[in-house]
Amino acid sequence: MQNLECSDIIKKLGGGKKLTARLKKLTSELINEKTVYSWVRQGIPDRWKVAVARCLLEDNHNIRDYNKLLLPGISSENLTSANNSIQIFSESKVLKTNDENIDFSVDKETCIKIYKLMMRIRRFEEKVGQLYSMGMIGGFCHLYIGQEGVIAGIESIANNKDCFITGYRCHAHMVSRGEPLLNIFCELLGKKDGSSKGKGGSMHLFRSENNFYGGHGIVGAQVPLGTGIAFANKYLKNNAITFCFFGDGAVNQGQVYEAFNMAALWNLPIIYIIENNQYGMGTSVERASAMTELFRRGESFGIKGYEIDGMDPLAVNYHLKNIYNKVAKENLGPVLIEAKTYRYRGHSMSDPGKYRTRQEIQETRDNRDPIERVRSFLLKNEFMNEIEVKNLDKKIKDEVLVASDKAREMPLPDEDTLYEDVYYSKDRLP
Amino acid sequence: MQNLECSDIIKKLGGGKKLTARLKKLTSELINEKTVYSWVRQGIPDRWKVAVARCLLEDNHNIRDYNKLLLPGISSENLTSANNSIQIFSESKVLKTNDENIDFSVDKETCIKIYKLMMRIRRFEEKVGQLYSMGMIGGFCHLYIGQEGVIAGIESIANNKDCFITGYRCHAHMVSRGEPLLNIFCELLGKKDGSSKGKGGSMHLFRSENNFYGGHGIVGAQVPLGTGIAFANKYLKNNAITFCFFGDGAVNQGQVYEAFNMAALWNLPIIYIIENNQYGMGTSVERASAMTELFRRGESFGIKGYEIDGMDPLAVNYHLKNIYNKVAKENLGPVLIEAKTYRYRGHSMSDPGKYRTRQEIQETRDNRDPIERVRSFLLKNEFMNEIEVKNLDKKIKDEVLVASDKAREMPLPDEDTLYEDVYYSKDRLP
Amino acid sequence: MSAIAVREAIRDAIAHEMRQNNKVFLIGEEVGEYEGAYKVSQGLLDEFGPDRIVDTPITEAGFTGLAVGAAMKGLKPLVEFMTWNFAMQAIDHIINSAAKTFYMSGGKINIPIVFRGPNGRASRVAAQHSQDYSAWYSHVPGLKVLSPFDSSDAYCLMKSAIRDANPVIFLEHELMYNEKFILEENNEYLNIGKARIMLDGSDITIIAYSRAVETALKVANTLKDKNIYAEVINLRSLKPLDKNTIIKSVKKTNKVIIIEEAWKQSGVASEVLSIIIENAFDYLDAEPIRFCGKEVPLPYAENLEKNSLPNSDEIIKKCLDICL
Amino acid sequence: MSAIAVREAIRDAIAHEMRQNNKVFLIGEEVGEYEGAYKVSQGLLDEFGPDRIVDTPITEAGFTGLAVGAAMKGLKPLVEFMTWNFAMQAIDHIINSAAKTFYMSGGKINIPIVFRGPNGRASRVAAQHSQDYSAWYSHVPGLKVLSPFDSSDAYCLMKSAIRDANPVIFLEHELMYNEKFILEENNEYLNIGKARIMLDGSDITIIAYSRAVETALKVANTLKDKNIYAEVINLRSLKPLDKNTIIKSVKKTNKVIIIEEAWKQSGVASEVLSIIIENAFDYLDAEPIRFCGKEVPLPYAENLEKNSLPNSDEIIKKCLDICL
Ligand SMILES: Cc1ncc(C[n+]2csc(CCOP(=O)(O)OP(=O)(O)O)c2C)c(N)n1
Ligand SMILES: Cc1ncc(C[n+]2csc(CCOP(=O)(O)OP(=O)(O)O)c2C)c(N)n1
Ligand SMILES: [Mg+2]
Ligand SMILES: [Mg+2]
Repeated sequence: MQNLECSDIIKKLGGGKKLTARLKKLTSELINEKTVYSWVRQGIPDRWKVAVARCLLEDNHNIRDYNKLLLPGISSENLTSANNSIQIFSESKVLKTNDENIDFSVDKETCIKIYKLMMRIRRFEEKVGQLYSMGMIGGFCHLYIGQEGVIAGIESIANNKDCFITGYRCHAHMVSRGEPLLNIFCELLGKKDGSSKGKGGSMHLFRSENNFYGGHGIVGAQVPLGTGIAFANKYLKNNAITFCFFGDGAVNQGQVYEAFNMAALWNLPIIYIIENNQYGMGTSVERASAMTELFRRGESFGIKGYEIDGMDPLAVNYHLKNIYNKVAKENLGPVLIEAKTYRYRGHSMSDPGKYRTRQEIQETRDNRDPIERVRSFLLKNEFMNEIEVKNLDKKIKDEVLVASDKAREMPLPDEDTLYEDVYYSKDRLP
Repeated sequence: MQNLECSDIIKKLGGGKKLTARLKKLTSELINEKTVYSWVRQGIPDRWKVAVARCLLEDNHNIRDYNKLLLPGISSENLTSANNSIQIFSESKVLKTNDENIDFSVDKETCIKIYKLMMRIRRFEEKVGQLYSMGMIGGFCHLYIGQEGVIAGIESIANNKDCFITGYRCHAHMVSRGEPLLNIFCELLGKKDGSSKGKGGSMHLFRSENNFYGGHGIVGAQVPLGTGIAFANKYLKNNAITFCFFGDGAVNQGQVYEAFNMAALWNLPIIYIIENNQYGMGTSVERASAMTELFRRGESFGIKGYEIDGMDPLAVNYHLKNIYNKVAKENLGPVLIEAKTYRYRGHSMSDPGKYRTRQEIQETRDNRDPIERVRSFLLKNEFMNEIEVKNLDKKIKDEVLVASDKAREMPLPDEDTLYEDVYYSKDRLP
Repeated sequence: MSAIAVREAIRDAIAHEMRQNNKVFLIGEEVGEYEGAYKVSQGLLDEFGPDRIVDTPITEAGFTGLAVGAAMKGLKPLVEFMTWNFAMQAIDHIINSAAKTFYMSGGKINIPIVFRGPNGRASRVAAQHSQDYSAWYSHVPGLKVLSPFDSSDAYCLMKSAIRDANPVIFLEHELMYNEKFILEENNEYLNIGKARIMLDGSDITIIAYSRAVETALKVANTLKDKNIYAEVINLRSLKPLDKNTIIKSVKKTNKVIIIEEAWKQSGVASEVLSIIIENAFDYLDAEPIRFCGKEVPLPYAENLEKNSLPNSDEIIKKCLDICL
Repeated sequence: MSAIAVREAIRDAIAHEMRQNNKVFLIGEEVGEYEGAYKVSQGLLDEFGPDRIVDTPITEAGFTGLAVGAAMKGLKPLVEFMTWNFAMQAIDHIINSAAKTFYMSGGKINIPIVFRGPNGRASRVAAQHSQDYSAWYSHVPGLKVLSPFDSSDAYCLMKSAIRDANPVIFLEHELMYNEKFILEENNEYLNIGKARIMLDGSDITIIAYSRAVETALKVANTLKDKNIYAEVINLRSLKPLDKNTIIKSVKKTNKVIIIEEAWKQSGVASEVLSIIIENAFDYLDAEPIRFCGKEVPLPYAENLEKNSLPNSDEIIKKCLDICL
């Protein structure tokens, strides 16, 4: 272990008579983490603590040995993470999707998978919009049209055991996690065979067999919940990563930062994704957020952030693959992604939409549509030809139609199920 | 208004074909904030928005003129603050108190005022500790001993009309805001003449006539409350500044960040002060906070932060004077101060204190005590001589003793007051 | 005297008070430009400007605490919760900061504030968006709790709430916003704490609040066809509760049922029933009965949702049982 | 069978279950190194280590949501609130995320979790630290709510709570932590939903829960001196409530009073009273009476604090009135 130079320390601390005297006294002893933490408490700035801690740590790679030197409850992990937080701090960045030096291309299979998923979501959501207008779906109904690039890019790099959680705008995530369209339609129509037996509706979809944990109606609530899922994965040592989605409106919720702090403190395997579609209901980001570079919202809590273009699913695939590997394999801890995206439809079906211009929507559709973008790429790379794409589109459209027609004919829930599922019937856990 | 160079814009945006085409179209028109905000929504990074906005603003000092160009609800203030948030971002800093280039000296009167206040608080709290041990005070009782430098430094630069609010560790703030010691003692002893008629006790002290708004038992709650006081001051245009105190434990509460965001968004006249005494109950900062440079906790919300040495009341006076002037006169908006300090006593009277060493406490007392520091300064500068200081100390000690003795003899609340003060008796406001 | 919707009645009351007192301001999510998620604040931004109609980020705990702080400093905030469900995030400030401070400060700091928004079920919005908080808030001393039924209630109670110097909880019902009622012009400022007799009767007392008053009136109407005259009481003020009106009616009719849409256990009906028992036990010809919402999180499916409400046929049947 | 304190009974039950099932973990503020603000988790960090005894920052909403998320993924979290007052910051997760999810997901996702901590008044800690949440939580379907009185209740109910697959609210009483009671060894896992008859009697039923059971027993004791034999029921499970035991007793004694320390309006007592009326009206010789905490935010001063509790002299007097 390194014995630091007294003069060095004093210089770094900027002088001060009593302090100097005290440090002189101290440095005649051995400086260890305990001393360092004790200094901190006595008013020496954290950046100094970190610097010293780093020196100490660098000399010894078997960090575990230091544990006994630490104050009770401070594990060396805390030390390293405190350490990291400084490094991390200025590292959040915009990951350029227009950078010509990066090759965003993906293999044929992945590309088609992404395209298919986006197309299924788009057609599904369009049908949902129709059924709503026909009065067949009730309550709130939030469509995802325009945002498909985010989920499709992420699904393309995720495993089945990885966990997903989001808010009420959750149809797409449910499709992405493999729920049969029929069951989702049934749920939206309030039918017996709905994914939640007709009890949850549009906002409360779950598919636990593929680790999709909802579907939550309270803005921001999914962030601590998702953090808890990541906590459980770490506890269970199952190497699953959690993807926790929330909006640019949700980003101001206090519980988000409570979760960030714990995730960073405990180094949880979670990727937070802000789906920044520019509006929370009728409020644009700059009317809701003092600091609008949302990818930097984790910095005050030691979480690194990246901005990505959510309208470009291939870029999402590229960047997330890298980040995923770091989180999964290098134990990087939590990461925050801000995916810039856009919703073409209203916030929910009843949104009058006065807060933005038609032109703004139209331009985005024309220039940045994620499906169009991947379609061009597919064709350009000759992964599929025009006819194959058309056939695929038709197949998806038919699938959606068949499912929705079938769902309309399905029965309502039995009336006596009203009282079921309030409590888990087996009184005790196994 | 400046018409930006198209090539410049495209370069900054990093290319992209469709985007380029669209921008070419756009730049043949005039580029204004509306365009800029619309771009942002279409996925152009915020930092670009800010850069352009800055260009636009720099050319025209009468910002109000631009209002008509903005989207409904976006005022030019938002623009400027978005603008600021970038500038602010990297500006948080440690304000060195050992910097020998700064002259921290204060005038005689201020110095004596600071000394007196700290001494009154210290002696008062010591007496409270005694009364608690004698079983005369019940429930929770949180002493401020060791932290006096923070409140005394701040009080020395505040006006009467300025507003104060804090948590349950509030005796000192009450003394500082001029409440007679007798009433505070009475409150702690649960007597009729207590500041809150014996109904609130140690954690719930208020002195509205001098704008002290408590005394709150829920960790963190005072931060939105204080922000609301600042909101009211701005609404009433009364030029008062709010000082909102909270702890290093409270700093992880989500509502703190909800408040930060609104304060920054609305440019409220408030100075947040983290009294970082290194522990929240038995949990040290590094066990509770992923990012321990607490003065940077506002950065993700566009709030500038400064670390100061709370054990040096003269430095607190010096730095806060500057910051106060900026907030009050230059309309700087919210600022975050982290005052590094230390409590010599347990968290509350029942704290076994196993989470730190006696040595740690002793060293802080010996080397950094705020009262000792100012006493030396007084003597060195010959503001007072040894005898005068002794006499002053004695006078304060006597005052405390007289007040506590008197309080012990005062009557309990009348029993029928149990039902008073549940509702404001005048049913309607004036 | 023309009919006006409950939504407009609330808005008009707010506008009226805002014109009288420039310390009154409205704060909440989407209250300004969007004019309220349920359009209750329509036109207010135009009239009063953004300083007094304040759009907030989605931060219920934060803006509620902020509003309570502003009230401490002498403003009169009207806090809109987009729905009361979201107020659970802010309930600590409603209870600990607003309801208790006047007492804890020994009467030094009062909190003149109104918390308002739609409460209880709407249509097909499922469990997280459908809870009824009447019982919770009316449990807590320091709060006043109002639950208007029609436009007159809404208009007069809102004005009184804004003039009150205490924290007032104002529970609206989304499914009533569009309903139109004649606005009675007297009684501009109602005394908070008074129930309203919607229908005089002699045979049975039906007590209800909020939208359940509609059910009560419907039941009373059917009973009238069978020559049973029900007295219908609209509680309107859940805290303080108007014991006198309740007891007087029960002493007259000797029979009583209570209807509420909320969950049964420790609900408002249980309090009303308890008050009746404690004060008019010997006057009762039959046991009072509660008809409440079913004790399940509100389901989404149309048929299940419908069945989770108090059922008027069932209520009528029971009333006939009791009265015949 | 030696006497053990309620505090130890809770700790022992937790330790016992943690040994059986390694998915059980304890999370909360100061639960680890500090061993709990009220020392309930004494020794647990030593035995189970920091992965299973998790100290958190002061972020109730955050760690509650986190725990509910962990439960979704199959762990069994025990969440300690330093006191239930602070759980108001987290109540949205308790209600919306924990209580409603099983229903909303159509039975797909259950939330096996226990929320625990001291509830109600302690000694001289004033209004913000003294609220009793029994009525609020027991109002909400999807939750089970337990309120132990003595060490046996605490031990057996805690073990049952941990074995339950639903969200369970466990309301402890700070002033009971130090009280010692003999631990009865049978009945290791209690069926949740069963009240406990503390004293058999024939003349009057006294119903109470939590620390009020002590008051009830004291009252019963005094009555015995006057040859009045009270049956004392400890509710113990506030949701589900044990209607059968209550009704059976009332049918036997024909008289009933209910004691609770919490506020009266729409409290637990109002529900118990309503149940009695709806099910045993004709068996009653006198109206049931509620004795509750006074409806004020709890004051700090010793004399006022004392007067805000149900007063046993008053209760005894009323019982004598009724019985003689
Ligand atoms: C706590 C809470 N407050 C308010 C609402 C009402 N609400 C539902 S969605 C929404 C906007 C959220 O916007 P954002 O997070 O950007 O997500 P997006 O809808 O754009 O996907 C609001 C205010 C809610 N559901 N929960
Ligand atoms: C919401 C909430 N959670 C927990 C508590 C219990 N509690 C009281 S003080 C405290 C520690 C706060 O520490 P810090 O903010 O550093 O302030 P300090 O006591 O050091 O002045 C805790 C956990 C509380 N009062 N409120
Ligand atoms: Mg959004
Ligand atoms: Mg602290």
